[in-house]
Amino acid sequence: MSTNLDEELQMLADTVARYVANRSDGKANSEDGWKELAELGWLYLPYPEEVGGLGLGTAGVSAVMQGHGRGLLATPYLPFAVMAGGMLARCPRASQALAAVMEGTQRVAAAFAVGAAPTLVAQAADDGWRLAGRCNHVLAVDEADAVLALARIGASDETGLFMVRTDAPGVTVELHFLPDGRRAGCVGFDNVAVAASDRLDENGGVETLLREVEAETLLAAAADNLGAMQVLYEQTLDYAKLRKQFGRPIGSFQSLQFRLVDMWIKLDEVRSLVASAAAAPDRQEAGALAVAAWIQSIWSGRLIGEEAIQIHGAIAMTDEHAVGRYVKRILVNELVFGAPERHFSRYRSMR
Amino acid sequence: MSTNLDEELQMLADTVARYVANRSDGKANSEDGWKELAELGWLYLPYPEEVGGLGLGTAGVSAVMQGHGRGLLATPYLPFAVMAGGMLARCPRASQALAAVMEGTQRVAAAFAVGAAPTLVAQAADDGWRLAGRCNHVLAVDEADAVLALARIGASDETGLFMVRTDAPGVTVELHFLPDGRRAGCVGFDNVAVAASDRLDENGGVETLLREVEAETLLAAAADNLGAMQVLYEQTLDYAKLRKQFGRPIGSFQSLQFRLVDMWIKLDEVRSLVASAAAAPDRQEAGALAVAAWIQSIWSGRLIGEEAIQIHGAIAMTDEHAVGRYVKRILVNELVFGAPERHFSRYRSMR
Amino acid sequence: MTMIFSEEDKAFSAEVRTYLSDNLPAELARKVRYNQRLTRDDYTSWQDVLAARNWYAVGWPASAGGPGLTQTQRYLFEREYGALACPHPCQFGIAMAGPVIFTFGNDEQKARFLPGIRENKDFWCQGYSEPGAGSDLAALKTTAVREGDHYRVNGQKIWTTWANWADWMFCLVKTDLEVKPQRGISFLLIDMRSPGITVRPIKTIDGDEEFNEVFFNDVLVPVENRIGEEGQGWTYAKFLLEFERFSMSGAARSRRVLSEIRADAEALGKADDARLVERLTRLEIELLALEHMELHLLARSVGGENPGPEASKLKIRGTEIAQALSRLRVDLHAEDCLVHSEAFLDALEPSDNPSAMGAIATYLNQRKLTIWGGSNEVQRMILAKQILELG
Amino acid sequence: MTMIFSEEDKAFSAEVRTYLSDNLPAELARKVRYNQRLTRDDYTSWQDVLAARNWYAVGWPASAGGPGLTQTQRYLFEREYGALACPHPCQFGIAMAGPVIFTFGNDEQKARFLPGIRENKDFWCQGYSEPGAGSDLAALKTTAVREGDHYRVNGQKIWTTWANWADWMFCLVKTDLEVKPQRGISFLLIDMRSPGITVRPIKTIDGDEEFNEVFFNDVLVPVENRIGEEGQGWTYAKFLLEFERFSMSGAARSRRVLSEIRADAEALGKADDARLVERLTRLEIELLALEHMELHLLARSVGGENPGPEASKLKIRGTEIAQALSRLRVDLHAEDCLVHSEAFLDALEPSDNPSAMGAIATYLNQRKLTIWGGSNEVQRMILAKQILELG
Repeated sequence: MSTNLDEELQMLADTVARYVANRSDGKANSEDGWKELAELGWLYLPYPEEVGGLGLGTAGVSAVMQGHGRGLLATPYLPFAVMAGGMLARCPRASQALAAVMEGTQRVAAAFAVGAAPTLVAQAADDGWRLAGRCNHVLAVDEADAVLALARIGASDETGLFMVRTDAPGVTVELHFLPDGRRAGCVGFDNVAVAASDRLDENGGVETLLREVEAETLLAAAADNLGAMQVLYEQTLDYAKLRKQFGRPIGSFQSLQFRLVDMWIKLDEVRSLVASAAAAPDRQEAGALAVAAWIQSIWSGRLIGEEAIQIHGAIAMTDEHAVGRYVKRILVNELVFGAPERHFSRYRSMR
Repeated sequence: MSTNLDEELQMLADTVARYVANRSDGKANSEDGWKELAELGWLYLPYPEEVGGLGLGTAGVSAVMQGHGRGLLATPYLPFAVMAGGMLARCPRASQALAAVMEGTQRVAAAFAVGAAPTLVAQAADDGWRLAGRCNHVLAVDEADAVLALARIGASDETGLFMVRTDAPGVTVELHFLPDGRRAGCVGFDNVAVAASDRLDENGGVETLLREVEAETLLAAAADNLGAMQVLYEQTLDYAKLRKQFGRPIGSFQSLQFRLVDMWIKLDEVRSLVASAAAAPDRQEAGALAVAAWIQSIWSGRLIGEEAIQIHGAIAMTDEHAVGRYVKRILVNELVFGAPERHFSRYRSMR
Repeated sequence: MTMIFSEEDKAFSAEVRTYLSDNLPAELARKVRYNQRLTRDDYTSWQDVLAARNWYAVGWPASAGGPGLTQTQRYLFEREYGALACPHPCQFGIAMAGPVIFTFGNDEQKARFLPGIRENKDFWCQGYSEPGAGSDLAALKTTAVREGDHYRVNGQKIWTTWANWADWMFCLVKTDLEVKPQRGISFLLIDMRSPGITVRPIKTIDGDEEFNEVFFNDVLVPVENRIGEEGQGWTYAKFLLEFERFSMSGAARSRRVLSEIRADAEALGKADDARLVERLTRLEIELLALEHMELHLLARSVGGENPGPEASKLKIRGTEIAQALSRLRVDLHAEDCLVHSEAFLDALEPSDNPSAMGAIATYLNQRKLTIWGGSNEVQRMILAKQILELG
Repeated sequence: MTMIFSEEDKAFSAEVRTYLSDNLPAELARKVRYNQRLTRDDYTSWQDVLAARNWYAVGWPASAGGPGLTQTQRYLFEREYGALACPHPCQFGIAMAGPVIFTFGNDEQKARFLPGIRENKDFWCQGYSEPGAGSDLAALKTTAVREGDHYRVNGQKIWTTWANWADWMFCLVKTDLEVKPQRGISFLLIDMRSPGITVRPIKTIDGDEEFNEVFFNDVLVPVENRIGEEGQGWTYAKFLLEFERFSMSGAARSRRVLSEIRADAEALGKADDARLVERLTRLEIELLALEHMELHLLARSVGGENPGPEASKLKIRGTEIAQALSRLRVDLHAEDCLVHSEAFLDALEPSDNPSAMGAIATYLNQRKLTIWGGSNEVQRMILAKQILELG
């Protein structure tokens, strides 16, 4: 890794920290947020220079996502830039779409879930394809101009990748809140007509690309968790030093000290795996590390979240207090991207 | 439950406590031990009055076995009186054999394991049966005059129950130590001739009896574990109050206090389930409780054992110290009678 | 110890079961089953059903106008009650204010307050916790200064469950700032309609509003509303803490939740999922152990022994198991929990998947179990000191 | 932070791998693989192999006669070493006595002791723990009274690993009873053949005899055997504690054990057992996290930052994982572990099932990991104080 890159990443981390500090209310308006991200150049950041990106790759994404977790940002960087953008960047036919995504003029949601088989079916038609089916929990689809969807081709085993405008006839969106306040939608496709040119894959091979993008997605989600649990740890440690019970700071009680130490270790485990996964030069190793980082981020996140509430006590049960919001963030991430055990076989196949 | 029985059980518990206190070296000679048990009348204790027993049932067995665990007694009360005797007491054809077992003149080992399918095959012969196969880890077989074995009848699904003298031609015993110092043997049957009268079941129905005896076995083993972990808990608590580090008793450190509390709760869970299982009037409920008591005794035993060593520190790592012997007792019990997960489906089928 | 129930006991069980299931409205049961939010009216109308049979103040002795059940009947009542999806009845009147009044109150106080509690006329809340004094009651700051026939109360309570619905509060206040905390605290009954009281609901992480802040600004409380001696409030509070722990295992409720989760698993076609079955079985056995710890402690109290501090073990394990179950429900429904609907939680809107819809709110809500009623850390401190005798 | 290894580093790895695997006797590897007991000769003959390449004192700087490896090379060496079933080399000379001598010793001491350690001529042991002073070194009682050119040593050490095999002991003794403990302790090197020393082996629960009691009865130790200043022993001991923790993750060994267990599972036809596979994967990911915590800490020390107290996290997690693996091996082999054979453990007798035969002894033996080298409780105390800054 060149020193140059190291420096760029350091600068990025500083920018992210400043950006998050300025939106510390945790209630950033997502629409405005997207424009700001575009202005900061972060929409160019994940993709290789060959396709017009900045080439900061997973290391850059990890820095941006840690900021998202830390600041509880609702901007859909993960589903739009990492998931949808990640697929587009791997499809030579999608170079125009990718360019629009990087400019921020087109916002593309990801109508596919990590580890799930396609829920849509594409039938060939004269002028292209007809898409039918339904995708649940498409993140931030209300902010998207289009969705990127996976569909099984006819009755075959082949999977195709399709770009569909959200205002296309036959597309319906049922929007709902996630338990942490982010939004998602169930997107229905009622024989939606898609032009042949909007099938973006090269007639197959989507699974391979998907596996790579899924690993990057899991790493990005792990980084989001990391940012969130870092705040939980810091706030809990600070609280334990200040809050008094029985005449002394609760952080002076040994059983609490040991639990705080274990929180710190669990945090460090995630930090180490995320850092290694983001920096790993070898694609196979990076993939395995990304999956491991995700799994560990959930294990650690559960412990740190539950301990953060317990150690804060009743105050953490209030809607106003930040602890609950961070706990919900990590919990929602887990349910969206899949519990640890669901990824065990993926990890074993990559290591 | 009659007050009379309650009183008898209380007297039994007192006798057990005195007996164990007198053999507190934990190195009781098993041969002598058996005679003493016979003299105390404990060999009559588990079986109903109808078959000549004292009718103290599982409650009585539980008291005797808690003493075994507490005193680390090597006398094979569990395999001989509970397992083999329990089967004999359920077979009308075995009344003579049972009488000899109760008198202590015949010692019968159990050549069958909880939850395992028969490993022997019995072929009909003119004068009875020929047994072939091998049973591993038959507890205390070196002290037995005979073994009680299960065998599949020919190529059928039927299981038969056979009594075989250990000095019968074709019987071989490979003796070995268990890791806690008790003894067991692998018993080989090389086409051993068994008289028709030594098949003790009524041509079938063995599985039903076996399931009852297995539940009683698991309860007895849970009681043995309970006795052992009670000592571990008491010794660890005492040690925590005496042993000083950093100028104060280690039991004054809060993190240690909480761990000792958790040991106490885990102990109480086993105590409660063993007591309930031993006293349950309904056979179905008693069976489910017995299995649950066994499972909980292993969960609790693992935690209490590992914590006992850790809290004692290096001293508990020595062969001379009692803690290690109790830990080994519970561990060997687990491997002999089966880890918790092996009994989950048994539990579900009985509740 | 004998665990066998008499024929009379069994008949009592059947009577409870029949009455409750005959009178539990289906709609209310559905709200409880799916962890939707209950209104004040949901509670009071159900409590009227109980009160009609004198089973609201179910633990009260006959001398206080209660049903005078034996300990065994109490246990059987709780078991039958927990097996059905009945709302958990509000405890502050029947299990806390009531017992303090009939144990330490004078005759006039008994005549004045007990009927309203027993007959579900008055809604009560508990004024213990303050900012800076949660598990540690010695740090209380709310003062009550004697002025003739009244106390003038100033200060603030927090985490006051249902203060927004309550007619009355029983309250710990400082009446003497000079002596050490344990001797300067008194126990007052405060009319929530008194001038100077402000109640502000606190929204919790599951979106509910059961907690409140209560502010006292020169609130005048008649001296005859003081229970027992001035300065003895600590004694009454301690009396209640042990009383409370005994009913805090929640085992019967957990047993019901366990069977609901098993039913959900079957409905989802996951009844053969090995990992799930294993977690369910594990929790079921842990719950069985809890139930039998409780039974044995009960049997000892029947024999005249007070459960005392040992009851803390039931609070610890009961809350741990309830939390594990609430987590298991989330894991079972996984991504189906992701749809958040306030309208569903308020039972204003149906759902195709009601079991999943309330799972996350319940998981979050249940975090309170190990915090309130004396945090589990405080319970462990009590056990360490009083049972294990560790210094 | 960059995790990428240079071509030179990779070449070094290959060199280590080749040398070790070419020179590791198959019989010795089998003993290590199956957790059989090693003899003194097993250790010293293997350490001779290492010393021949100057890789016994592998962590020493060139200035002390060591190979002067970079931190990265050190890490790679450990990784290659752990991947093979090599005996864990005796640490007391190379990792403890040596570094104290080349850091705090005088030139004469360096010349006298370092070659014997580096070249595996002298066998060392560590005299720290005493009855009543385990994790708490301030409570030491063994005294060394100055008499002219000698100290007269009286007292007792315990848990002294391999004292029965040792030529030398480095030892903490009290030289001043008046001042507070941290200032009255000195660091002595004691010839184990000195008159007045009695060594008594302690048999451990796994049947092994690696621990000893050591009694000092008027043992005379020349003053020139004292390292550094009188009364400064505490400083040197603290220096070593951090040094020690850094090498105590045991991650490379755990990685090897994990793959052995996986191989055992396949041999037993249990490679598809869902519960087993899940536990293995879980431990594998926990181990991966440990390895990467270690790598990042290493990368920081390469950058000049001393690992310091943070290394305690590696000790904690490394020992927890090693213990979990030893338990997993027992669970895998289940009833096959039940045959206990001293002859097998002493490698005097073969077995059809060697993996199972040593499983229980190893499980029991590994309990020591969380006790010695500063118990995990002490490690957590260090982290709480020094990293989390909790008072």
